[in-house]
Amino acid sequence: MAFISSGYNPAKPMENRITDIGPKHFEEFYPEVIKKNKGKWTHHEILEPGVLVHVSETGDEVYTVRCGGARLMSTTHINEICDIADKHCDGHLRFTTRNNIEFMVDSKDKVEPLKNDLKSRKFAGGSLKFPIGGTGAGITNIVHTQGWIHCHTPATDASGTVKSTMDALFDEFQNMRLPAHLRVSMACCLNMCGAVHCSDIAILGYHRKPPMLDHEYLDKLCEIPLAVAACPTAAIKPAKVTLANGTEVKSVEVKNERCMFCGNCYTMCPSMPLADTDGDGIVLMAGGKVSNRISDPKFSKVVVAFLPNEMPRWPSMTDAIKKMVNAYSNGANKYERLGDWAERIGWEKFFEVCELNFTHHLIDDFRQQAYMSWRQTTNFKF
Amino acid sequence: MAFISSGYNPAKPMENRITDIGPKHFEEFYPEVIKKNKGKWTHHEILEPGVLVHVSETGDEVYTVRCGGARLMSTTHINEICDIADKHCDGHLRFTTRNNIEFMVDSKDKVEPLKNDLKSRKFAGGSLKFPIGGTGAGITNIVHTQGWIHCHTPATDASGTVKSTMDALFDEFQNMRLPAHLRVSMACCLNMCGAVHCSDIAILGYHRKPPMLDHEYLDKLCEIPLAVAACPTAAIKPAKVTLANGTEVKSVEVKNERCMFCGNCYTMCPSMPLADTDGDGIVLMAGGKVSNRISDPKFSKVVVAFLPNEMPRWPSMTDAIKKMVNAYSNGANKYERLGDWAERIGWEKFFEVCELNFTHHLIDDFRQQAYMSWRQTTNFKF
Amino acid sequence: MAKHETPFLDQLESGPWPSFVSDMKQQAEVRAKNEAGVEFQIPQDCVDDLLGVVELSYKHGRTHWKHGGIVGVFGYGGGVIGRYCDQPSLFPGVEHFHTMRVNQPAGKYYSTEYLRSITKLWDLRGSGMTNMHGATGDIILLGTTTPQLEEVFWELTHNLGQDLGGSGSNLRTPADCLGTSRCEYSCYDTNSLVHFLTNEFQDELHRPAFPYKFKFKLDGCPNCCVASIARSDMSFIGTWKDDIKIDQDAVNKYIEQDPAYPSNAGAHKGRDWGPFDIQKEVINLCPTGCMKMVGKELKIDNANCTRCMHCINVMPRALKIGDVRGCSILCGAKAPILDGAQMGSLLVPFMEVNPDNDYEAITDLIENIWDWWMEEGKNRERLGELIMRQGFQKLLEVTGIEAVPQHVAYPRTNPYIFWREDEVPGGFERDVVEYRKHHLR
Amino acid sequence: MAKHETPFLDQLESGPWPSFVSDMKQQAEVRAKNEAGVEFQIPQDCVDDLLGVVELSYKHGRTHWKHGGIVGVFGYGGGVIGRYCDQPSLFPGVEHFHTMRVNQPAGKYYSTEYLRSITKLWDLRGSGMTNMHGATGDIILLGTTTPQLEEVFWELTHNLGQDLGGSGSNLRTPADCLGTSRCEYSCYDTNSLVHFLTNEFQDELHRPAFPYKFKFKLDGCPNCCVASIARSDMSFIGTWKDDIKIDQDAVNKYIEQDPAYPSNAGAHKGRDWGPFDIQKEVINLCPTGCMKMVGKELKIDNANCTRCMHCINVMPRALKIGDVRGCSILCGAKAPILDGAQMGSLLVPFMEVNPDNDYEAITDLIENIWDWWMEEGKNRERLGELIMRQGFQKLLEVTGIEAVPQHVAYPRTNPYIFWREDEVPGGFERDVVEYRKHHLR
Ligand code: SRM
Ligand code: SRM
Ligand code: SRM
Ligand code: SRM
Ligand code: SF4
Ligand code: SF4
Ligand code: SF4
Ligand code: SF4
Ligand code: SF4
Ligand code: SF4
Ligand code: SF4
Ligand code: SF4
Repeated sequence: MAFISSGYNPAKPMENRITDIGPKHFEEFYPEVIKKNKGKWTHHEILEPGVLVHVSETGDEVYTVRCGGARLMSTTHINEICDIADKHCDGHLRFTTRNNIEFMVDSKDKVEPLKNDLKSRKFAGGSLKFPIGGTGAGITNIVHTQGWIHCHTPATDASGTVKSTMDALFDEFQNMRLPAHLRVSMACCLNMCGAVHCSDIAILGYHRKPPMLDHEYLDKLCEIPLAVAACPTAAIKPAKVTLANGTEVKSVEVKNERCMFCGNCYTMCPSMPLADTDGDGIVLMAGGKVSNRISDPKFSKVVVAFLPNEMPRWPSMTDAIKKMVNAYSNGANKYERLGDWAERIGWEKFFEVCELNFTHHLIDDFRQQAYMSWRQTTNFKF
Repeated sequence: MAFISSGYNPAKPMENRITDIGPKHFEEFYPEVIKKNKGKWTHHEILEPGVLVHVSETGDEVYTVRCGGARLMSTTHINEICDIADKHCDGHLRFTTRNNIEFMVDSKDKVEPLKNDLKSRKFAGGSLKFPIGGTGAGITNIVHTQGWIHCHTPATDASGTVKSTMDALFDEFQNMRLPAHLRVSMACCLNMCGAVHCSDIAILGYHRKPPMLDHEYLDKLCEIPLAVAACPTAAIKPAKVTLANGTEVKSVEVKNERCMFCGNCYTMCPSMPLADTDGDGIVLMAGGKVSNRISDPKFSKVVVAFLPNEMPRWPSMTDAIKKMVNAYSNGANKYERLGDWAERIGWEKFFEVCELNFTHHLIDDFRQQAYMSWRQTTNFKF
Repeated sequence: MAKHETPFLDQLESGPWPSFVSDMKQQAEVRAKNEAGVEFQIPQDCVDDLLGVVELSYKHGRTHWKHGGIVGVFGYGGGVIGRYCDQPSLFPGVEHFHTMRVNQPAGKYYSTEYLRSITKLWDLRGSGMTNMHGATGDIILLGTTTPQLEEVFWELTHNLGQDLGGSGSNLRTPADCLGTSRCEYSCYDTNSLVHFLTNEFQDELHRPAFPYKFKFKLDGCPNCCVASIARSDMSFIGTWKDDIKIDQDAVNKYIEQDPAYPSNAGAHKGRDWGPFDIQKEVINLCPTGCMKMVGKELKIDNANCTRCMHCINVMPRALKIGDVRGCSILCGAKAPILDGAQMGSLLVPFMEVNPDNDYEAITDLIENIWDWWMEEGKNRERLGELIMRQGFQKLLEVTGIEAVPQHVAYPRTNPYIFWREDEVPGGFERDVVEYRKHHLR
Repeated sequence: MAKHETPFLDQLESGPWPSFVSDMKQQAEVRAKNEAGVEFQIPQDCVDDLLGVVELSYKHGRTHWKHGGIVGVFGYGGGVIGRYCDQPSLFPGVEHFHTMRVNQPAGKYYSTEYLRSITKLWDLRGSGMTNMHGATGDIILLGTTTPQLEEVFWELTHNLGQDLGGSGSNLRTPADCLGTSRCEYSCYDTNSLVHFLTNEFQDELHRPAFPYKFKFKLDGCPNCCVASIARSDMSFIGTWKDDIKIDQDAVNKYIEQDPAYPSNAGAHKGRDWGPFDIQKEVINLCPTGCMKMVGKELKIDNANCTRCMHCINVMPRALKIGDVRGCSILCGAKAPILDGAQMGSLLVPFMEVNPDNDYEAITDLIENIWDWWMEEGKNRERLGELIMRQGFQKLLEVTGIEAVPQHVAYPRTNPYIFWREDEVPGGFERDVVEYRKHHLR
């Protein structure tokens, strides 16, 4: 189809250029009831899973219906969201920090019609378009990353692992029967764009083979000193290599036994790819949190060193996750986050009740602070 | 006086030589009641400060009277201890792991005469020879090191700081009125021969000036590569130096701003002394423990970055220690060790109630694990 | 008819959770039919090819995207992530497939009017696929070709009044929780501050001058709903300095199990946890043990409260945040590359959040930190790593903040103190000859 | 008359605590008078000069001892610490002033006969000053001259049946708590094991073959009265595997405040802490929360007990250690030089302590660890530092111990797992040409 100009003139890029205007002002987007009651909210209640009411000192109320969704979203789907908001919410809506959609109405009687509308919508394949839930002591949407949809470094897919996990945990999205919030996060490589390092349960894509070396092209495509410097374990050295055809080229050498498969070299140099069908897969972490409630925020711990990529639904992964969620649900006290529970019963019991294997991989050996994770006491359970 | 030969012949060192026979066998030294009831003890009681009874399943009892003492001990004093043991204890006694002396008798009626004897003995200068105490929830003898009595690297004296501290805390040695054990330890440099790194309160000698360089002699007295390698912060470099008289010698150079005054270089090279009247002094640490009771063993924390050496009684040091002991005594729960108390109230409150200054020196900046000691939460008290 | 067979992906259409595959198929079909008559500026079948390339990844267990080249819009060093397919002949529709990061509004509130203007633009000039939202917070417009980048930017700025977000060694798009807009716990107006900071630092957001990326996140209270403490080089977390406000009548409503006073505002309704027990659920769980009931009155020893939010979360109608409000500022959070993950470390226990002076205290602090990091930070060294390398003291020094015990969880366990020469009487220079008079060799 | 004026030290004679100054003065006087007619083999006034040199240090605030030269007894690489005064002309009596470390008996029990034989020897051949005991455990004979070293050694071995202890890059003198000899908590006979290990490893104790020092310490139970967990490269801490034995009648005696059942065996008698409250003082303080009262019966869920000793310490007449006894073994404790202090890390959760087979399991483990450390340890690298450098996994590997969750306080927080090639299907070698078929450059 024909090129349509926006008005931009490539020959004079600075002509009429507008820059540095920032985002739209939020006030334009507030629903009326929000604008009016901002800073005046006195309390809230979760009426049922996915439905909240916030009450203002003015007497106003705002009812919020929260829906899950794939974060990967088509414009068609967004337009449908807009249709709903136009119909029920005076043309306003918001997204949460975990990629749920929130529809807000200013009186109770508008809630049921909205809910019914949302529940009625399904994709052709059968899945719900707008499942209501994600509030309170349950599981909400999974914060995640690009995976095979868009990134160059993933060791697994993001959207697929998330869909599989949310299907497996769906009841917990629509119920509030866990001891506390349980946040699941996903990142497809250890750049950890999903910030899985502080989640109750985290799914992480991980490589297990050192980079391949595309010697013929390496020096052409990469800056060798940058590649060498990129390696946190100093596994990479510059080297001269003789190709099959006899030519000698500048390249690098990798000390495989020092490699921890972080992919940092590949970030700096496309001639050092790590991806491998058998090598790549999933690490599961658990016990992290972000809130300061009762206990301090804490890092997630590696609880399953590796699971292979089992496309398209990663059953071993969802199994292990369900085991953790169930054991936690049965064992923890009200208000107790997964990591606090694991610490209370002891990690040795965690592995027992979650029926997970402990292997030497789970013992820290990275840098000196690894020491802090070893057990410096006789206080342990047999 | 005339040389008296033991029988050793320097010309034939191997003649009749006896080696590798180890220590004496402990059974030779057990008091009768110990020999008979070893492994059969059913329980014990601390009858009063310094006096314990252990009861055996055979019905036997052993009464122990524990006395403090300077660990630096003359043979005259040891002979006096032997006199007492001969008189009351059938010629047996023991020392504890904290350098107290334990006199044991096998029946209750022998306790009072023993105690009276012990109490009656004083040094000419007025101090007690055998103060009874050191049991239970109080302060016992201070584990300590050589100091100016014998070592080449101390930053303070050991015996003098200990004497001053024990005088200041003497009531706590003879009473059992603290919330729990409170162990004070002392080490005169950070080699920490007194293992002060896990004590409720620790006195540590510390240098604050980088090594002096005795260039003229350095290469003669030291192996330069060993001195260079000794430095944990890589502050030392080999260097050529021109002396006042114009001769050029091999020596080393110290990057002062990288020096943390550990003295490791001096251990390897006598031409790099650190000791300095103004530079040297005392660091106080607190909150460590060794037992696994209730909480895990933990490291002491630096709570006073520096106090000058105030000979002969270090009043600023004993003041700070007393402040800590008093605040602990007033604030902690029964069975609560000092470190557990500090953690419960928060270190910010510890400094407040102990009336100690917090300075930037107390923030860790050594190696990456320093990070773990910073506060990664909004949970703090104003 | 789908362009590519997708037997693997098809299996991800079942199950209750919204299927991204179904949505992509719907989008592919909408584009194929083009009932709206859009003059697509990038391949009409790009979503078909996206399905195809992802299916291939499901078969291989490997990504089929290459390293992005450096593409972007003129004068900006961020906002665009270049991306090319490594099987362009199989999937020509996604041969070039760059994303554009569009700076989301504070609190992520939208009008449908605005959203529709975005979808319209993206249908015309991009794949029509998005992420709502990226993990940093941006609206991610997923997939377009190089020539369209400037066009999209022009339309955004001229017609939508909307700028790009960050990428590269820039300030990244700041993000916030919804704050006072709809939350009674919020100690300051996160939406206003995030909007202000974003605009104040447009230059830093768009033009790479930093050693590496830099993130702000703003949480209205210690519940941390935008996870600032884990994911931002500087996090601003609302807090208060005075007492928790107590409504004793409401406390007793909770104790009496009044149905309008469910524990934790109803968050645990899905299971029968037994009747609410204030002792067990609030007082005993208070991490500092600073609460007690005296008769029918709840007492809080506020000097010992760490404002962890637990009691307030459990009884929001009875307990309210204090009135002397501001924020705590923590520095250095980041993901594990390279030296391990960090959470933010507390730098400022309490700072006022004052729009009336343009948040002067906050912007001053930011600028001091940036000056230091730009001076001392190595290439690809995050603020947290610089703090680790040069020490927390250095951070205090460059920001002119005095050390307080609040800065540490516990004081150092090693005595390795680096005394400065000016702190030690007599300094470091000594006279070895004089020394040797008293200490023979 | 004192040889040197000691105005500083004199001030340390007052106060209740035994004065080392008074003792030294008494000793100086005894030597000066020499009523026993000893033929002193080192200067008679050495204690006077010791007082003098220490006084000078009190004046200067600096030590007056020099680096020790390498002195010792023939064939041994340890047991003697050389020491010279840096002001020999002022204090000729302590010009040479070496210490000898004499291996203490297990549990530090003594007969007066033995002690007198030591004091006699040391009056003759040394300063008559000692440390009872050194921080590692030895009897420290403080101060003699080089020629006397062999003489003392000869007399010790020939007449006293007594060997030296350790110093240098050797095994150091092992030490123990008194164990079963007088403690009802002891889970094994520490005295026997420490004696056995000391004799079994005499060679390692006397002849330097290690990268650095190495220490054993043996505690009979987790109370850790010899502080093994903080101060020994290998610590052996008694423990049990089965249930805590409960005498319910005795429990009720404690509850009823029977005066023969004081809490914690009377350790808190000095203050009125109010009547004993089993709930508050035992059950609520149990770190695992595994105890409760059911009517008049105390119940312990032993599977969740970590054997921390608290309840047993509080009620020793009611609660007793279990019957399946052995020890936990922890590795790597050390003082802060160079890389920071370490406590021991748990290597063996439970090991039998079996004299009938010469403690085979324990000696095997020790030898595996030493083989590794001697092979891989750098000069002046303690075991703990080697474990840090090569990883805890390596320690498991060389000792043939399987990883169990007991080894960690918590699993690793970083995913940086060093997979070995043989653990990954297909290994590490790959074919880039084949790869490029599917992934164009
Ligand atoms: C809407 C949202 C903020 C936003 O700007 O979008 C939000 C909103 C609320 N949060 Fe949150 N939180 C939101 C993400 C978070 C996150 C961030 C995350 O998960 O990435 C956290 C940190 C989680 C963590 O620690 O790992 C978070 C930790 C909390 C907590 C602390 C819970 C805890 O037990 O630790 C509370 C307090 C509570 O639930 O009582 C809380 C409470 C609330 C309240 C009750 C605040 C209020 O009065 O309105 C809101 C509704 C609660 C609910 O959903 O049950 N919010 N909340 C976010 C919804 C995400 C979603 O779609 O599910
Ligand atoms: C005699 C001695 C062992 C020896 O072989 O010499 C010993 C003996 C006893 N200890 Fe100990 N402990 C001895 C050093 C230690 C040490 C080591 C140290 O301080 O360097 C510790 C570790 C301290 C620490 O954690 O920092 C120690 C921590 C304990 C504990 C745990 C206390 C706690 O609250 O954490 C107990 C249990 C108790 O007191 O109920 C204990 C209990 C006991 C009992 C009650 C054991 C028994 O049944 O006989 C003994 C008498 C208690 C008393 O003195 O109050 N013993 N005890 C040591 C006496 C030292 C002294 O002269 O004062
Ligand atoms: C005598 C004694 C202190 C005392 O007054 O009791 C002592 C004295 C010395 N120690 Fe020590 N250490 C003594 C127990 C300790 C302990 C405690 C223990 O063994 O339980 C430690 C801490 C535990 C440990 O081993 O880590 C200890 C950690 C050190 C260190 C630091 C080692 C490290 O790896 O961090 C050094 C430095 C060195 O080896 O160069 C050291 C070095 C020294 C030297 C040899 C100084 C030197 O660098 O040459 C001291 C000789 C002093 C002298 O003139 O007599 N000493 N040393 C202790 C030995 C007596 C004995 O045999 O019973
Ligand atoms: C799009 C997004 C993931 C998503 O699906 O949402 C993303 C995608 C990428 N991130 Fe990220 N990061 C995204 C949020 C994050 C976050 C989360 C956050 O900001 O809260 C983190 C963890 C927090 C942090 O900053 O530490 C994150 C930590 C990284 C890192 C590791 C940085 C570190 O210091 O440890 C890298 C590696 C790098 O910079 O080379 C990285 C690199 C990348 C690159 C640019 C890959 C690369 O090396 O070139 C990814 C491009 C993917 C693509 O093809 O589009 N991304 N990245 C997120 C940005 C969207 C947005 O603007 O809203
Ligand atoms: S986590 Fe890794 S693979 Fe996934 S989007 Fe981020 S950089 Fe790409
Ligand atoms: S993957 Fe990481 S550890 Fe391995 S060579 Fe590359 S940069 Fe180094
Ligand atoms: S602590 Fe230091 S100064 Fe004191 S005895 Fe040990 S090595 Fe010597
Ligand atoms: S004192 Fe320690 S840090 Fe300073 S130069 Fe010597 S070895 Fe290095
Ligand atoms: S962080 Fe606090 S203020 Fe912000 S939404 Fe969450 S609960 Fe409300
Ligand atoms: S906010 Fe937390 S610390 Fe403060 S009173 Fe409430 S529960 Fe306790
Ligand atoms: S460590 Fe245990 S067994 Fe040994 S003396 Fe102390 S309490 Fe008794
Ligand atoms: S030993 Fe410790 S953990 Fe075990 S029951 Fe007693 S108090 Fe609880």
